[in-house]
Amino acid sequence: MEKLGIPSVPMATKSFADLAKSNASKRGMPHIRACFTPHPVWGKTAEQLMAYVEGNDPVSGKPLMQEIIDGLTVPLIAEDTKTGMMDVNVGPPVYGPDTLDNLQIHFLNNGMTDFLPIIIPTPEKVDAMLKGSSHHPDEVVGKMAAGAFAAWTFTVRQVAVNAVMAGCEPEYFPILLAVASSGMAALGSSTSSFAYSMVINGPIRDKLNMNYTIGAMGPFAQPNATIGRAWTLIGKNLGNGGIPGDTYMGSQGNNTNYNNIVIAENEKDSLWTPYHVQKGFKPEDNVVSLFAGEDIRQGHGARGAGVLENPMFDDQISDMFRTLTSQFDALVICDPLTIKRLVEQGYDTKEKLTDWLWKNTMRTAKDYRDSAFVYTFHYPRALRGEEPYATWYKCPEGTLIPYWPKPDNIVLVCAGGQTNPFFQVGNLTYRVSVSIDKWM
Amino acid sequence: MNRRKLLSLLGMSPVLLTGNPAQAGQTKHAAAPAADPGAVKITTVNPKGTPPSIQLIPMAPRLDSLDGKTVYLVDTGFHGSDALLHQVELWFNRNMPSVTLVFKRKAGPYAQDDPPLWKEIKEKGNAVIMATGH
Amino acid sequence: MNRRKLLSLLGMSPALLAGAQMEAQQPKAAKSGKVAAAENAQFEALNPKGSPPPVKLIPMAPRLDSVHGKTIYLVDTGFMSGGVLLQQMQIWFNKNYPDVTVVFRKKAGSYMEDDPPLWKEIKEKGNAAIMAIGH
Amino acid sequence: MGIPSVPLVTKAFKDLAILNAGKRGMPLERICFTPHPVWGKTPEELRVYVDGPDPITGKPLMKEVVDGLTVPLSADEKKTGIVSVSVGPPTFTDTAENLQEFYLNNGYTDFLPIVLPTQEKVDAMLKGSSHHPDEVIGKMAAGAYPPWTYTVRQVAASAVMAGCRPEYFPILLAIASTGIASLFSSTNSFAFSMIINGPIRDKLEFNYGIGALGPFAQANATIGRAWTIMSKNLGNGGIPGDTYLGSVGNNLNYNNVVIAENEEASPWDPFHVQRGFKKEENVVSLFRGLGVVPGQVARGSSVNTSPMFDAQLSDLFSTFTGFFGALVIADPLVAVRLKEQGYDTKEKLIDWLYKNTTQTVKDYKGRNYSYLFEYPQALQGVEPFATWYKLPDDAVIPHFPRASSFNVVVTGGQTNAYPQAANMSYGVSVSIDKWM
Repeated sequence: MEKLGIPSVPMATKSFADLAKSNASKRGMPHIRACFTPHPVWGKTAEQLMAYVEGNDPVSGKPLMQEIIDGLTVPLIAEDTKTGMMDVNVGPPVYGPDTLDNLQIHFLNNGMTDFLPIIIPTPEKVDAMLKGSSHHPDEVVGKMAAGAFAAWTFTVRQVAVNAVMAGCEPEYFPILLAVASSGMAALGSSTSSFAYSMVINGPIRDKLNMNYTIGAMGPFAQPNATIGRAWTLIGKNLGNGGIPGDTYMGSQGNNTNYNNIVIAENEKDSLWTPYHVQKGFKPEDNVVSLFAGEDIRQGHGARGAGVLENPMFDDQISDMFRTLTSQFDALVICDPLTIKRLVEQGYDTKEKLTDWLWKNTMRTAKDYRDSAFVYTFHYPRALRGEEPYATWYKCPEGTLIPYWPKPDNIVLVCAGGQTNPFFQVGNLTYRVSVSIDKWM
Repeated sequence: MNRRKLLSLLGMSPVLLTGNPAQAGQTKHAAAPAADPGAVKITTVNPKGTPPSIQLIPMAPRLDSLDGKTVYLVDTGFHGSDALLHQVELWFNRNMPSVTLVFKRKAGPYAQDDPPLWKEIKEKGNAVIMATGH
Repeated sequence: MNRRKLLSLLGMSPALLAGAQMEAQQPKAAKSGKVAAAENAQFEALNPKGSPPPVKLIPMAPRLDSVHGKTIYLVDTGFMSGGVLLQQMQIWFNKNYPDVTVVFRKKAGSYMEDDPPLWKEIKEKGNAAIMAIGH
Repeated sequence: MGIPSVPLVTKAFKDLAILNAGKRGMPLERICFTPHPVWGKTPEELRVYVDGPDPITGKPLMKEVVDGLTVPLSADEKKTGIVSVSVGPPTFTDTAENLQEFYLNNGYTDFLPIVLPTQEKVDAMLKGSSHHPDEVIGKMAAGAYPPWTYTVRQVAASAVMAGCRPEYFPILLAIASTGIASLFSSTNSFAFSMIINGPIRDKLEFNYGIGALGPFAQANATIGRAWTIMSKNLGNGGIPGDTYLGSVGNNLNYNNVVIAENEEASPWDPFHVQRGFKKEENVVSLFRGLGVVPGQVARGSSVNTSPMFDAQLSDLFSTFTGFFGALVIADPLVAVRLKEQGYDTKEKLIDWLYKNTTQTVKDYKGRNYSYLFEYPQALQGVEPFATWYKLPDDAVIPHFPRASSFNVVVTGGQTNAYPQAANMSYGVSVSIDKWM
């Protein structure tokens, strides 16, 4: 708007004060005249909102409307009309020399960590990490942003620094390069607090001693623990994500962001095709596949869960889908025992089960339209005639429709130690599979 | 946070923010590094708690043979252990018909003890086979 | 793992397990070297940050002398209830600045999407804009 | 008991069976193994197991069983007495790098980097509390094992390792004093959570605003992690195949869902006040269960001007197991909206949720937990299970047994109006002030 020569005043609620200012700066208008109303606006009556309008800006303490009119009419000063390019400073290339304790505090206090202790990335440690890949340290790996922000670029060396900090060994490095090359940050800026997950396939799982048996998704092995954590550090330091109030707006946060749900598939004990092979890779390829969405939950609450004689895991998984939003897909993690039982039931391929689940998990069109994000993201596509959303918005409220457009929206992966036939369900969407071998 | 602090967090040049030291600056400057400081040895404490001592339990004397004895088959309640013990029972019937078998499901959830059952076995039984795990 | 190894993990005394190694021993045999406060040793550490793109400064548009007699667009970006707030603002303008023409517009598409036709309309017909974001 | 016995265990539990026999004082117990799993197999398949070999020793299974009951005992098998268990020397000396590796490889950590617990750092941590370093403060076990004991000093070592500051120390002592481990031995993969209340939240700069449950503040990140490290080191928990058997694992065990209540923005009484503490007291409350789900997945969770959070929460609970409780984690915006709807106390909301979240008796009985844990109670006449098991299959009953199955806490940064909810039960609240 200002670019068009029209004076404008953005107005936001108080909660977004920091965000509005820093966003304006990133877009090149550090002195934009933003005004703020009390928070929230949502759910308030007309009378309450009139009181906001006639009251003060809670940030500046001045009358709101006076501020708006001043914002449109008070002449600009020299700084406001500045033009040109401005470089953003991220500090010197090396910190120190200093003691390890002081460096630990420095990294923590400057938002470069997840607030847990790190391995200090000394030049020696970073060099050792770089030996984990044949790629040149100065090669640009990719670009990353945590949302609708200008993306930052980064090199192999910068990924290595973060890998050291997370506690990774040099042999893990190609996985981190593969993850970073996707440009996907593990901390998205949305006000919804999203979860992230990665599925790792191929012989590298055993080479690195990844845990895919008992406690597969818990804190029981170094590669599972540190590779997942490194994704969050990469999101913060290379993608400028995870700054609360600026590039992270998740109101409540998500507890899975500490590790980002690292899943090494238990290919050995699974009776089904490994995930990367489904995606067109060879069994001997090493691949990391990334997911994003809401959460992961256990199947214990499903109808008929864990029944004694003949558990019907197909019904149970379908039942768990009742509390998923259609905006994100389903990632189902099955213990090998669960898979054995499903194969006995006749689901000898993943495709047979996803096909059944897709056909047999239905909801009314009304429930679909009333679920989170659907109005924001699917409705505009429905208006453009995109299927199946167009049909799902046209049909009567009581019509039963599937949760997702295709059976492919349901992903099955095997992990677990066969101590009990359990499964977990993530409301998570597949984004991309990246070859790890290319980064070796 | 005020605008200056927010902008400096972004790493914006002090040209725009006269007088405000950039936040992402150096740590306190210190002297040059000592020779190979990483090789210096330090001492750390063991974080482990104190485990209880273990009272060794001598195993019960074994029987000379099972012929004519009473063997209790105890089901601890995990999925499928009853079916397994039933097969064990059939095996004895086929191979050692002189053995008397008594099948018992342990009372209560699997973590709970069942003293009446232990008392009964002590009085009437000669040996026990317990099935756990699923 | 065999029984010896498992029991030694328990920390059971070697009396019972002659020959089994204790796991929780010292780390790699500490050679004589100096046991000193390595706390004070000095290290360098690399900056983990990526490279942000430079920011192109955008000069703000010249301000109006006053809002009297002008056309002001109120733009709703589509977040929860932003429209209701702007309607209240429209009422406020009618009451306090009756000579201001207030035009209410909801930005098309989802909140992430741009709406060039609207910007074009404001450029042609408007003098100033107020945009509501956040819920 | 004096009666010779042989345990039959499936192959998957081999390590566990041997270790447990050792812990119970019979390190050489004659255990026989069958293939895994037994569960879900036909009688014919099980007969093959019985007629076949022990998959560990390769010897015929039933010969092993009979030998186990009849072959005379060796001298070692007859041994009696007390064996003390070693956890290694009190200190370790090496370079910082080697020690980091040593702690990791010996299972002292959660496999993430630690702050090395040097004497100086442990001493500094100990200054965070007035309690004597040698005071024994509790006992902990990760399941049905003999519990380990520990002192204030031993808690301090784990606190340093997790990256905690000395000011956090009283919270860790309070948690350790409960004896509750955050890694539990069950084959289910349980999750744990803690709620922090009182002025200490601000003193320690806990984050209860934007990103409250995520990695955005040192207190939230390190105190949660310290619980897991304490469980490993002080309670001997978290050894896969031994004291940890969760088949699939739980991603929440890294941080254990630390929730500092946003008391200031909440329209309701803080959680510790509900539990009888004064507002100015500092309290930590512990929870255990299965996991956390976001409100975005509930029916009717679309953005609109009059959201019905009571109904959304109730819908969210429909895929919870009633064996654990329901912990509502409300953003302040959600709480304020609920208050406007008439829920001016947490208790009123709980009452509505308890009455309106229902299931059929058939669905209730069809759940494994009901059969395993609640059916035996029903047989003993414990209510409501006794009544529930007598009702016809199509009768509608509450999804959770009691109103006290529900708890409500408020946290978040008010950037959007969604709750989260945990399928977790309240355990205990402990004063932090007592450990200052």
